[in-house]
Order: sequence, then structure tokens, then C-alpha cells
Amino acid sequence: MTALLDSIGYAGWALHALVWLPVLGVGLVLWSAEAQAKTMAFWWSVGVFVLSLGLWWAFDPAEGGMQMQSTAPWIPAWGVNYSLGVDGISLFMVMLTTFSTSIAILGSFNYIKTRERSFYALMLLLEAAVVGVFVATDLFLFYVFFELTLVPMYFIVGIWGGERRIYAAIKFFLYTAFGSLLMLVGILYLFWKAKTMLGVATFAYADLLQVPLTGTEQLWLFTAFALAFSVKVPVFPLHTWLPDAHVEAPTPGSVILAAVLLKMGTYGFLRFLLPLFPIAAQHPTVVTTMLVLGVIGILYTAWVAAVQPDAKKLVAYTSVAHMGFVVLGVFALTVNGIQGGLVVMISHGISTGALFLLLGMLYERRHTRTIADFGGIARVAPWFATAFVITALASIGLPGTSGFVGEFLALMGTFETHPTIAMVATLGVIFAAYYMLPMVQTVFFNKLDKTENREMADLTSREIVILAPLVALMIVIGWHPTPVLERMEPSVRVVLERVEAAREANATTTDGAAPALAYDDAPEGGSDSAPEVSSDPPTADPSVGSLVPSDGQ
Amino acid sequence: MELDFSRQLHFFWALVPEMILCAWGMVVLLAGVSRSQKEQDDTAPRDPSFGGGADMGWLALVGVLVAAVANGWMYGLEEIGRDGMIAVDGFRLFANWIFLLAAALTILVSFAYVYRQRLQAGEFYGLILFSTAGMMFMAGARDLIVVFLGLEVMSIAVYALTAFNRRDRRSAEAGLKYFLLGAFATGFFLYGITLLYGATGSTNIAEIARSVSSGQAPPTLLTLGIAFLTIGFGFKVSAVPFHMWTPDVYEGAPAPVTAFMSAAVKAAAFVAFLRVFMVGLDAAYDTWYPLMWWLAAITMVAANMIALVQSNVKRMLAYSSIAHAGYLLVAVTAANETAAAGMLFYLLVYTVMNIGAFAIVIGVAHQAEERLQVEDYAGFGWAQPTIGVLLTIFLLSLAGFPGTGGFMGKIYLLQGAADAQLWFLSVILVLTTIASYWYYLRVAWFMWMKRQMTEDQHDSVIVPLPMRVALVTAVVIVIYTGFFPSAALDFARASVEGFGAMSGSMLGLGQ
Amino acid sequence: MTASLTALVQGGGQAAAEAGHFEPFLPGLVVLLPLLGFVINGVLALQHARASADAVRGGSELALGDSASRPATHTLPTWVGPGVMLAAFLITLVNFTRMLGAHLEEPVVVHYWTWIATGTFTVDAAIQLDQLSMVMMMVVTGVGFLIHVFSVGYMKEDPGYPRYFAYLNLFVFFMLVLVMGSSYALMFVGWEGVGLCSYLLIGYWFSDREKADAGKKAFIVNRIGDAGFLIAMFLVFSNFGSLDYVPVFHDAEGLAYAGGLVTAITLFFFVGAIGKSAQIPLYVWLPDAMAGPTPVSALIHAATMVTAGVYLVARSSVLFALAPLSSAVVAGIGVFTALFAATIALKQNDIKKVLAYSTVSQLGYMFLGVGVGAYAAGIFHLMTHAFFKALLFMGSGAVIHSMHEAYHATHSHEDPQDMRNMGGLKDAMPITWATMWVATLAIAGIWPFAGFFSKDEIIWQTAAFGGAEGAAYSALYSLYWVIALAAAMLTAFYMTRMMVMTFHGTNRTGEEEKKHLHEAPAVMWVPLAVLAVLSVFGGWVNVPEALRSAWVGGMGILPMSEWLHHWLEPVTLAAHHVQEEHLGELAHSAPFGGGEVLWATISTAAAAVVVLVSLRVVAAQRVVPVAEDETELRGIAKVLYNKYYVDEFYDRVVVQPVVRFSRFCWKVIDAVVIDGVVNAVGWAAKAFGWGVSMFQTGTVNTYAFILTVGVLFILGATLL
Amino acid sequence: MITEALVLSAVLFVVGTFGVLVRRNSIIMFLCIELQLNAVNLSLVAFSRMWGIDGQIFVFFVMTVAAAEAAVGLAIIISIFRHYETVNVDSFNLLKW
Repeated sequence: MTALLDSIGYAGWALHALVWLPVLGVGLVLWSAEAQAKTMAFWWSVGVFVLSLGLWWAFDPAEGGMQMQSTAPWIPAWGVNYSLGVDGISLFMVMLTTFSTSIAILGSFNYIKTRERSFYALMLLLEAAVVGVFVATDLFLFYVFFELTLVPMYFIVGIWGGERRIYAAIKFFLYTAFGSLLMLVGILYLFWKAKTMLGVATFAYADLLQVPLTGTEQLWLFTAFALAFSVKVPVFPLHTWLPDAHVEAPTPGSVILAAVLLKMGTYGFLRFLLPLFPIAAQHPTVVTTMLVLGVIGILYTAWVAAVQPDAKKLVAYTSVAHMGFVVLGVFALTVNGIQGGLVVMISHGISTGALFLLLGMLYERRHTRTIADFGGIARVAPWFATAFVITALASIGLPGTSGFVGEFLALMGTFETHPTIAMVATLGVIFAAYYMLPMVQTVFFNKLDKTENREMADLTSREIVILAPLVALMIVIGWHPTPVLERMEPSVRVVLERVEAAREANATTTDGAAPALAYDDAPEGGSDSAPEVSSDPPTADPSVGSLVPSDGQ
Repeated sequence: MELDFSRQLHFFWALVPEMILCAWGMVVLLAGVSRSQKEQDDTAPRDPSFGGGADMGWLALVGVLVAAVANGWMYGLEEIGRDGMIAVDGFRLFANWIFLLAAALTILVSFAYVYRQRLQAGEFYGLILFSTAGMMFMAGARDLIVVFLGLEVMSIAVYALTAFNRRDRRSAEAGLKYFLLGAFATGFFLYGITLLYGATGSTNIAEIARSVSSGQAPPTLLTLGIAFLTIGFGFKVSAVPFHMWTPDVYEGAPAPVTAFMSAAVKAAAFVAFLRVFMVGLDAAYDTWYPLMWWLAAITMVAANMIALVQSNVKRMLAYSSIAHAGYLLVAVTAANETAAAGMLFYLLVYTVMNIGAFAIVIGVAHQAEERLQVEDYAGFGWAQPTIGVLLTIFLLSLAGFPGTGGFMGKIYLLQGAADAQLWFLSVILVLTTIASYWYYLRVAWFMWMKRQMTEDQHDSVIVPLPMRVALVTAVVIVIYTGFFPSAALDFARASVEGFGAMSGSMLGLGQ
Repeated sequence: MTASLTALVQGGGQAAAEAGHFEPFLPGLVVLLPLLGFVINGVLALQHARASADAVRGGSELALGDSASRPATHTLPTWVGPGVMLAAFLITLVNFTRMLGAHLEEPVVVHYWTWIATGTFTVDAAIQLDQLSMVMMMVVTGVGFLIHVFSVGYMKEDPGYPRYFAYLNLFVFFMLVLVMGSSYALMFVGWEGVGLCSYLLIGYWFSDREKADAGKKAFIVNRIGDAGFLIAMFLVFSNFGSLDYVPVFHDAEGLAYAGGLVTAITLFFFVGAIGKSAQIPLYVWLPDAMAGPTPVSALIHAATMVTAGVYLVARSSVLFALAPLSSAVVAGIGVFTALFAATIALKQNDIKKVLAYSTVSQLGYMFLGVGVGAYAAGIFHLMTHAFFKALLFMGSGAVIHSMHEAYHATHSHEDPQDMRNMGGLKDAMPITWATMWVATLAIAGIWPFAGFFSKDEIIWQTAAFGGAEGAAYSALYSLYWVIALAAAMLTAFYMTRMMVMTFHGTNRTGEEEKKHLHEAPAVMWVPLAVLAVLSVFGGWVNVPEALRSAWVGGMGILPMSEWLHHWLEPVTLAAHHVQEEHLGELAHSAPFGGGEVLWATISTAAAAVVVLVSLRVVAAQRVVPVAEDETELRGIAKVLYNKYYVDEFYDRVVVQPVVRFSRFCWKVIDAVVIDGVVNAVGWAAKAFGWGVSMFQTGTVNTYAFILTVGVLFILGATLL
Repeated sequence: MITEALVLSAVLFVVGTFGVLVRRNSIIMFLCIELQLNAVNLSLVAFSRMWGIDGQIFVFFVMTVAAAEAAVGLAIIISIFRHYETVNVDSFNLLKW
């Protein structure tokens, strides 16, 4: 396999193809006839997925850094490059994206009845943008893709969504834009810093890693970036856009949203927050805050989910709980924790995606998502029930499914550094059962007492084709996650080493970072509005003088 | 060739494009007068792109093109010294490109409107040419007198254009408001010039710069002069709180004129603004920097917030243009070469995207002043997909979304702010941008996510050939600068090369 | 099973002769076969379900027709289900005999593949074969096989037949993973897996809401325990860097005796055990679990799954031995549960409920055993209990089956499980009657039945342990001992009561129904018979040395003394070392004097007396069918009948508050507070915009005025 | 001498400003603006005493421009008078908020 890939020079062009083929697909779909749009889009996305499979072999598991890198100048004046690459962290995100896009498209054949061409075009556009987010190794490029994901999603939710679709769409859009725009200022700060400190104008990830930052600067930038990513994840209490978006979005929208869009947040944690701002990332207060937020996310959303009358909203809330485990794992700052977090990301993508697909199929059959409207479905749709129960169990992390591996590792990794928090988080497994089982029971078990439910059809062959690979993956990853883990580990270690180095430096040096972390030289500029103090972290003394550009720069 | 302003003739060479435009404006005017409104109506064909005053339009367009050629030729000129009344530098020429582009697009957009509203074609297009000439004077002015003259040439023409639609009382009202307040502000502006003159003994920007940096200028006079100039420019660029006229005038003026005003007039004012303050008053930066900071902040916040509650698209765009003035004021506050280049680039993009948006508004409004409510756009996208997509692109670009020129422009402005370390101002900029997302996307969601009220609601939207040309040009520029901004960036950067050279402080900022 | 006994006898003999090394025989297959069965039955079940679903959609039910013309999907499981179990049992037997032949000091660990490897943490998919796991494998596959056979008869009329066997096989698979896994991680896999199967099987008749609820309750309550298990694992990993038994137990000996860490680990593990093995306070799910088919109760909720907790403690014997406090807690919880459940069992009328509480009580004994460091005794009781409790459940199953058919024939809707509707069944079903009496005597601890030896050893060990010199809390242990004895008496009573109400006296089923009562078919009673034999002789594998010579030991005619004890020695050795080191010599007399033999005699005699007395007493009191039974219970009887109102208490104190808080989180915190703030920002912006736009009065003067105000501000700002 | 002239011009300017603020008749308002311009002219002339001829030249420019402005302005006022039959600015508020 590897030989074959080498013979076609796969590593050279694969990433570019993964980004641009979907864009090409957009054109084709728009150009094709309304009736052919869906099949066209589906096979195209399958092609992209197949192409992405090659990464599995082309990727060198031993290598921790970026692989298959390729760079071309884009905006030389600003030192912006069009540069792509993958490492163990992004590898699976890319494959997850291509995979779930195909699944989602196939899953929307019956759901999307109007304006199909536009819909599938937007789906492919979304795929391109998301893949771009995961493979970009230039912060500017990353930001562009990061923002570009909003537009297709905005229209997908807003046009093909449910009753309150517009509210949900705009809420989703503004919420996420709010975070990312602050991150933009952060990125530009890094850029300016690189320009002044290193003397080169660059947005390249590798270069910006070299920018020397004081602890205070790191805290400020960390906040800006963390805000952007936390909204995406979403981290409690920034999560309220998610249930609305999920409930209103059409099935494929929810699938993509859950499967990959949320991952962009946690991916950002790993790719940018920890490596770029290690001093801040390992600062006890910061770590504790994030961990506590993660735990709250796990427990709180589990409770909220448990009392939802709407099945889809319930699942939406559980997404927050799952991502809570990821946050936990990431900020445990241990190999186990981070790898666990990554596995949860994959597993959540698969299982929750499948749950949304199943709910979508349920909705297509009964045009309701209210749990109370169902009951005894298992008798008329046994295959459906089987698929749903397996998925639900994977989602609540039953051993032998992908969910368990991830949550187990994440919790264990957290326990290594923060036992108490991990213990509290472990209660999450109880409440997972508390929210999932009653829903499963009310929908699929109990008496089949409603006539309209009696009529319900079981899975069609197309639906089986959609669900089979998902279920298979849940179980395979549950029993044999090693191939996944071994590809992640080196990259995870690279991230951790930076953080560790920062921790040691912080422990040894009293000046520079350590006191800076005490916020003692943190300017009030952030809160005050007067121009005199409008200069933020960089200048030690906030004054007008610092605002007049001096020859020093 | 080299320009030596000690020789009269060379002034002529330095002003070729302006003079071409003025002359051409006369021609169009006369040609228009020579044929009465009557026969213009009789010979009215179906298609507004030909006849029905369209000939005047084409004629004016040719004039703009000729001026453009002249502007291109100007690059061959090399001025000796940097203290003539007229600047012959990249900054001015780049600005001229913006004005000419704006004028051309406006003319193309106006055809059907002029035809349908039975406007005096000749006068209309002539006035556009005149005001364009005025703008170019402002851009090239290196003497406050020239700034003043350019300002007035431009303004007076635009006053007339605003009130041009005599059948529409709103147009007249807008004209009056604009005129009265404009003249009022001119008074302050003039007073500012006077005080500066009193303080420094010259109206030449170079002279002023020298005397200010030498520190001989009496501070009180200087400060007062700066304050009054700020007010005068603030009015023209419609910075809060000097913006009060903007919404009314933009709403009342004929739509093409609004487009023209919101793009070109604002651009001209900013260009002059930047030159006077960044070059002439750079040494007094500390004096005017807080003013600008507050103007920028207040403008961004207030304008975006008010725009949130507008239901009339034209008025919404008016507030949005105020908001953009706020963004540009950030560049003025930063006052370094990155910011200057950023401003030029942003003005270029802003001009095309704004006129593009207005063009579609005009189309939806049936080349008239009806159907301007956002509700009128319900389901528009699906009824007229092409135009719908274009409008969406323009709106996203105005919102500063990646993939469009607006985004690159905003980045450039933010870079300028970064070089001046205006972090808090940058944060205000992006936060208010989020607010702007709401009202831009609001139009988008009406277009795509609402069902149209009547089946044939959008069938009668008129988009004649010239407007299509304008739209295509605009969207091409927006997308191109959105994905491949380098060419325009480098051009803008090169255009401000040594722009602030006489004041050492912001050298080597841009890289 | 008899075969195994002989093999066991010979093996015992040979053991001394040749000390060859142990060569595992296809151990993986033991695990795989049930999985295979699950897959096959699962596929059949899905096929079957399709058909029945179509029938339901058609508005009817799937007609099975008579036994001749049934679809393959219904007939095949009959062979697949028990078949795989038999095969698994035989393979286990081979391994067992081989292990008998070898003196295995160290466990044999067979690796298959690396399950999870993160770089700092590695756990393999590997199975550990040692004496302990072997005993468990024998019990699980052996008893499991018998129950599968029984199920064929019990369930064959059920439309979900293939699904039933699929679940059952899956359960066995997970149970085997639990007992054979070589690390806590794998044990946890089985641990939750069996929980899942128990959930599925309790809610097997999911159309019935109560049954579905019972399943859900079982799963959630179990998960509470699982959380404890997880935390314990985290503690283990973060201190030993591994979850595999071998390294962990090896390093464990280095831990401080009674140290905080080991205490914490063991207590958290015990939390898991409490959940899985239905001890106070998490026992509440087990009685409800009787909603499942009776064979399921026999297999999962009596013989195997619920004993996993005991296995866990025995497996971690080193750790528990190091933590006296934890051991005391384990024993205490155990013995109190034993008494508590026994008292409740006194007043239950549902035959399966009685057995359920008796199971809880017996599990209590097992924990008492492992709690007092008699790990072998605990496993011993686990084994014997598996025999006679499985027998009791299946017997009751036979009864219910017969009752059900009787009522079915007469279309009566009486409760076939309520003992008040039974009575005098011994004439109708003599075999069941006889076998169940055997089991009853066994559980009552009558000499020489199996239960006598296992239970008596636990009780004695309690006394001995408490009496040891170095023993902490020895007074406490004396209390335990007394309670244990008392509970034994109660056991004898309520079991006799059950037997009498079910089989003796006059029949209360009803005239018409009586005709339809019949003995269970061979496929059902044969397993009963086998288990009856085991319930008699099963106890002889571990006759205490002290008793053996005495009369209770049959004057030494019983074949092996303390065989199981010695057999498990390699596993419990480390724990015993710890005990000897810190406790020293165990006591030789009970708190009130008297030696092992004496107290054994006393207890069995007392038990016998209780049985005989209660025969009279219960027979004397007049029992009427449920229909005309309106006796108003009051006082303690009422409390017992209502199980001390514990479920109600939990509902008030735990369940309802959680639900209410959840509502609060959703309706208030999420909808009002957080979203409120978010929307408020939006509204504030709009309100501000609206307010400012109010200055746009439209009159020029206002504009000029505001402009001038701006001018003044700027002048002020610049000049001042 | 200069100072007095400057003060006077400032006073005139303020008077003009007040006129614009308080008067409602658009023509009067325009005249007030003209007053402002002439106030400025005065100070220009005054300054030219200090700095030479430039200021006075400037005055001519201003006057010219003012004349042009007046022409356009009155034209606009006439056209609006056609619509409203009044030149009172209070009545011109179709456009607001």
C-alpha cells in the first residue's frame, strides 16, 4: 500500500486535493441537474474519503511533527503562506471529516427535499473548509478556514432547519464569530510580536512557536484563543448555542456539527493553545479553571439532558458532556489524558453522529422528536432499535465500545494530576446512564400503544449502509484502539514537551514568567476605555508614550 | 518627465486628470442641455442602456476612462521636492484610481435610474464628473487652500446631486439638510485652516509640518486649528457625532448618488484627512491622537448599534458606511504607513463592495425609491439566485468575512493598529464587527431563509446591462482581493512609500 | 458435573504424584464460544424480529404455531445456545484437570493482543489462568450450561426465544471476560458487560413497563458501583503504573499495612462490589431484577454475576488483607446485609422475591467470609450457593411455569408467582419438590448438605478472626459472629416457610386450574437433579480439618479435607502471609468459648430445629389465595412486607431531588440565566442603538446642535 | 490690533453658529453660515498682517466659493419650497430615526 502511494507521489498532493476537491465538487453539484445532485455529491464525497484513507498509510507513526508539509507563498507582503500539513492530532480529524461528510450526505437523501443542489454544494463547501482548518499550518490560513466554516453552516441551518431555524442560525453564527474575532486580534498580536522580536513578518505556525512571550502576554493571548475555541467546543457556560443549533439544524447539519465542527475547538486547544502559550497553559489557575469547567460541563449538561422532552435536544446536550471529557483530558496535560481526549473526539464524532442520524430517521418516519410520542418501537423496528441501543451504549462509554477507551483514558490521565477533579468527573458515567437509558426505554421499549408507531417501518437497506460502518467503528475502536493511539502519541508528546519545558522554566526563573503570572504587570487596558491605557499587554507601562510608534519598532 | 513647480506649465501637467474631468464635465453638461427633456422622453426606447439619456452616461463614462488614462500617464511624472501645492505621488494617484472607479461604477449603475426617474441626464453625469474632479483635487492637495477648493468643488456638486430628483420631496429635503449642515461644517473647517495658518504662517502642508515640528507654532492656535480641522473632516467622513446628516441624506438622495457619496466622497475626505494630519500635523500627534481614538471608538460603537435597529436597507447601509468610517478612523489614529496603505486598500475594496450592494438595492427598488424595507427582500435569493448570491457576497464583504476583500482590508487596518499598538481599539473594532454581522446577515436571512410574500414579487427586478457590467466588475474585484490580495496590497504599499517621509517617526513601520 | 467430581477426586490424588507444569488448552476458545453463540443467535434473532415486526405492523402477533412447524430462527438457538456452553464447559474441564495435574504456583497469563497502549499506560487483551479463575470458570460454564438447558424448556414458547439465547450467551461471554481477564481493566469490561446483559435480560419483556424500569434501575444502580470501581482503578494505576494483577499484587506487598492508600483503593473497589453484588445500600435493584425470566434470575442474579463482587475481593485479597479497616467494612456490610435481607425475606409472598432476598442475604455471608480473611471460604460459599440457589430458582421457575400454564389454560389473570396461590404442589410436581427440599436444607445449613460446610466455615472464621491476637476491632467481629448465627436461623425459617407455602398443605390454585398443574418436562428437571446432587456433595470438597475427624466430618470418611482451601492457596498465599504477620495466630475458640466442632454442631442442630418447628408453625397458619386475602398487615410485619420502605426512601431522598435539580438546571440556569445573559447582550445593543437613533429627529437644528455639542467637546478635550 | 480682530471674528463666528442653531428659516440659517464664513475671512485678513499676502488671497477664494455655494443653496431651497410651500426647516422631517 505504502509503495503504491509513493509511486503516485501521494504525500505530495494529498492534502491539497483533500481541501480543493470538495470545492471542485461544489461546482459540479451546482452544475449537475437537481435530481442528480445528491448522488453526485455523495459519490464525490466518497471519493474524497477514499483519498483521505491513504493518509493512514502515508503517515509515519513514528514522527511527531508535521508531515506531508508543503508551502507556497500566498500574501508575501504579510508573510502569509498557503501551507498544509498533518500530524497525529489532525490526521484523524481529517479522516473523521471526510468520513462523516459522506455519511451525512448519504443520510440526507430523504431528509432534504428542497433546493437539493444548493444544499449539497454547501455540504461540500463545509467539508473543504473543515479539512482546511485541520491541515492548515499557517495561522492566517487557519483563521480563514475557521471562519469560512461558519457560512455554509449558517445557511444549512437557516434554510433547511426547523421552526426557529433563523434564531438558531444567527445565534450559532454570532456566538462563534464572537470568539474567533477576538482570536483574530490575538493572532495579529502574535504577528506583530514576531515582526518586532524576530524581525520577520510571518503567520507560520512553526515560526510563531519561536516568538518569546512573557507570562502576562501569554495569559492575555491564551484568553483570546481559549474564548474562540471554548465557544466552539463548547465549554460551559458558552454552550447555549449548541442545543438550539442542533435541534433546528437538519439531520446532516447536526451530524457534521457534532462530528467535526465541535472538534475544531478542542483541536484548537491542542494545536494552538498549549504549544503557543505553554506558560499560561500550565499555570495552575488556568488549568484548574479549565478542568473545573470541563467537569461542570460533564455533570451539568448530563442533568440538563436527562430532563429534555426532545430527543434531539437531549443528544445535543450530551455532546457538551462528551466534549467536557475532552477538555478534561486535554488540560490534564498528561499523555493518557490528551490521547483519551482525542479518542473521545473520534468516538463522539462517530457515536453522536450516528445518534443524530438515527433520530433523523425517526423524524422522517414520525415527524416528531418528542420522546413521549414514541414507545415500543423495538417491536416494529427491531433493527432500528438494535442500532440505536448499540450507539447509545457506545455514547455512554460502555466498555468494548470506542466511548469507553476515550473516557477511561481521559479520566485516568486527569486523575494522575488532579485526582479530586477526576473523581468528581467519574460520577459522569453514572449520569450518562441517567440521561440515556430513560430515553432509550421510552422510545424503544414500553408498550407499543400508539397506532402511528405501529406503522413505523424498520431500517431500509440505505440506512443500514449508513449505520453499519459507524457501528462497526464503535466496536473496532473499542477493542483495538492501539493503531489509533500509536499514531497520536508522538505528536501528543511534542505538545506536552513544550508545556513541560515551560513548567520547568517557570519553576526555575523567578523573574519573567512567574511574577508575570501573578498579573502584577497586567495592564488595566483590557477593562479601561481611556485611550491612555488602550495599549494592552506589550508595553510594561501603559501610557500615551507607548502608543506613539517609536523608532524602536 | 520631471516636474518643477517654479514653472507655471508644470502645474498644468500635474493636474491633467482633474482638468480633463472638468472639461469633460462641461461637454456633458452642454450636450445635455442641448437636448430638451421632451425629446429625451419621446426617444425613450425599451432598454434604458441606450437612449433615454444613456448617451450622456456613455459619454461621461468615456470621460472617466480618458481621465483614467491620464492618471496612468501621471506615473511617468517625477516631482522635484515635496512642497508644491499639488502632490504628484503614489498616494494621490492611487486615490484617483478609487475615485475614477467609483465614478465609473456609479455612472453604470445610474443608467436605468436616470431613465426611469426622468432625470436631466446631462446635468446628472456632468455633476458626477465635477465632484470627481473635486475629489481628485483633495487627494492631490498639498496645500490647505487646494484642499478647501477640492472639498467645495466636490461638495457643491454633491449637494446638487442629492437634491437632484426634483419629483421626490425626500430628495429635496435631503439636499437641503446636506447643504445647510455641509456649509455649517465648512465654516468650522475653514476656521481650522485659518487658525493653522495663523499658527504656522502657511497653508502649505509641508511648511506647516516644518513649523509644527520645529515647535515655534503657538500651541493654543495650533490646537484650536487641529480641533476645527478635525471637526471639518469629521463631518465629511461622517464620524460620530458629526454624522447626523448621513442617514437622512443617504436615505433621501437618489440611490446612485447615495452609492457615490458613501464610497467616493468618504474616500476623498479620508485621503485628505490622512495627508493633512499624518504629514502636516504629525509632530502634533499627541495632540490629536486622543481625539481620533475617541472619534473612532464612538463612531464604531454608535453606528453599528444604530444600524441594528434599521429596517430600511438604504438607511441601514448609511449607518454601515458610518461604521466603516469608524474603522477607517482607526487607521487615521494609527497614522503610520501600514495604516495609510491599509486605508487606501480598504477604501478601494469598500468602494466596490458598497457600490455593488447599492446597485442591487437600486435594482430591487425598481430603479426608484420604493421597496427599500428589509422585508421586501424575503425570498429574493431564490427568486433571483445570481443577484442574490452577489448581494450576499457584497454583504459578507462589508461584514469583513474571509474570502472577500473586506476581510483583507480589515486585516490591513488591524495591522496598522497593531503597529501603533492600538490593541484596545482593535478589540472595539472586532467586537463592533460582530454587531455588524447581525444586520448584514439579517438581509441575507431575509433573502434566503424567508418565503417571498407574493409569487411574482421579485420578477420585476430590473438589472439592465450597464448595471450588470458594474456588478460583475465589483464582484470580481471583491473576490479577487479576497483571495489574491497581494497585487492590490503591494500596489497600495508602494503608493504610500515615503508618504510620511518628511516626518521621521513612522519610517520603517510597514515592512 | 459428576464427571468433574471424579476427575477432581483423581486429580486430587495425582496432584501429589507428578508436579508437571500447566499447559493451557485453548483457553481463548472458552471465551470465544459464547461470543460465537451470541453472534449466531443474534443474527437469528434479528431475522426473527423482522418477521414478528411485520406481523405486529400487520396488527397481529407472530404466530409460532405448534412445535413441529416452527421457523429455523426459533429452533436453531435450542442447539446453538446450550451447545456453545457445553463446548466451553468441556474445554474448561480439560484445563481444570490439567491444572489439577500441575502444581501451579504462579498464574499463567495468555496474551492475545495489546488492547490499549498510550505510551505511559498499557493493558493487554490477555486471560489469566489460575486456581481462582478456574473455579469461577467451572461454576460459570457448568452451572451456566445447566441453566441454558433449563431455559430451552422454560422459554421455548416465547416469541423472543432467539433473542433470549443471544443475550444469555453474551452474558456468559462477558462473565468469562470478568473472571478470566488478567487485569482490572478487563475485569471492568466484563463487569459492565454483565451489567448490560442483566439490563437487557431483566427488561427482556420490554413491552411491560415495570420490567423495563427494573432493567433500567439495575443498570443505573450498578453504574454507581462502577464509578467506584473506576476510581479504584485510577488509584491503582497512578500508584502501581499498571492494572495487571501480577505486577500490582507483587508490588502491593510493599505497601504500608493499614495505610491510607490501600484502604482507599480497597474501599473504592468495594463500592463497585456493593453495586454489583447487591449489598446495603445498593441492593435495591436485585429484588426488582426478578422481573426477568426465571432462568436469568438463576444464572445472573443468583449463581454468577452477583457473585462478581466476592470474586473481586478474593482476587484482590492481598490488598484487602493489607487494609483491616476495609476488611472490617466488607465483613460488616456483608453480615448486616445478610440479616437485613433475611428479615425482609420472612414476609414476602412472591416466591422469587423470597429467593431474591435470600440471595442478597447469602451474598452477605460471602462478603463476611472474604471480609474476615477467609477468602477460600468466601469462594467456597460462592460455589455451593451457585449450586443450591440456581437449583432453587430453577425449581421456582418450574413451579411458575406450571402455575402459568395452569392459569393460561383457564384464562385466569391470577399471579402465578404468589405463593398464596400455590400450596400442595408436591403431588403435582414431586421431582421439583424433592430437589428443592435438598437445596433448602443446603441453604439452611443442615449437615451434611453443601451449605452447611461453606456457611459454617464462614461463621467460624468470623469468630476465629475476631479472636486473633493482633485483630483490630475484635469486639466488632464478635458482634458479626452473633449476627451471622442469627441470620442463619432466619434463613432456615423463611426457606422452610417458602417450601411449605409452595408445596405442602392444600392447594389454593383453584379447582379448575389444579387439573392443569403438572411436573416440568425432562429438559427442565434433569438440570434440577444434577444441581441437587451438587448441593448434597458439593460441600465435601472443603471439609475443615477440625471437623473432618469429628462426627460432622463423617469421622473422616469424607474424601478431601480443605481441598478447595489448599487449591486456592497460591492465590491467597500472599494475603495469608500478611495476616499471619500482622494478626498472628487465629483464635481457637468462639467468643463464648467452645471450639469449631461444638459450634458447628450447635448451629446445624439449631437450624434443624428451626426447620422442624417452622414446618409445624407455617403449616398451622391459614393461608388464603391472593383473591380472597384481605388480612391487614400491621406493625413490624407490615414494615417487613414493605421492605422497610427503602425504595420509597431512596425515591424521596435521592431520585426526586436529582430530577428536580436537573429541571432547575435546565429551566433556570440554562434557559434563564445563561441564555438570558446572552440575549440580554443582544437586546442591550439594540436598545442602545434605538436610544441613540432617537437623536435623529429629522430637523436640521437638532443636527446642527449636536454637531456643535461635538465641537464643544472636542475643544474642551483639546484645550483642557 | 490682531488680537482684537481675532476676538471680533471669533465673536462673529459664534454669533453665526448661534444663528444656525436657533433660527428655523433655512434662508436665515444660510445667511448665518455666510456670517461664519466672513468671520473666518476677517481672521484670515488679520493673520495676513502677520504672515504676508497669502491670507488675503485665500479670502478671495473663500468669497468665490461662498458665492457658488449660495447659488446652489438657494436653488435647493427653491426646489424644496416647491414641495412644501415653506422654508421652515422644522417641517422637513420625512427623513428621521
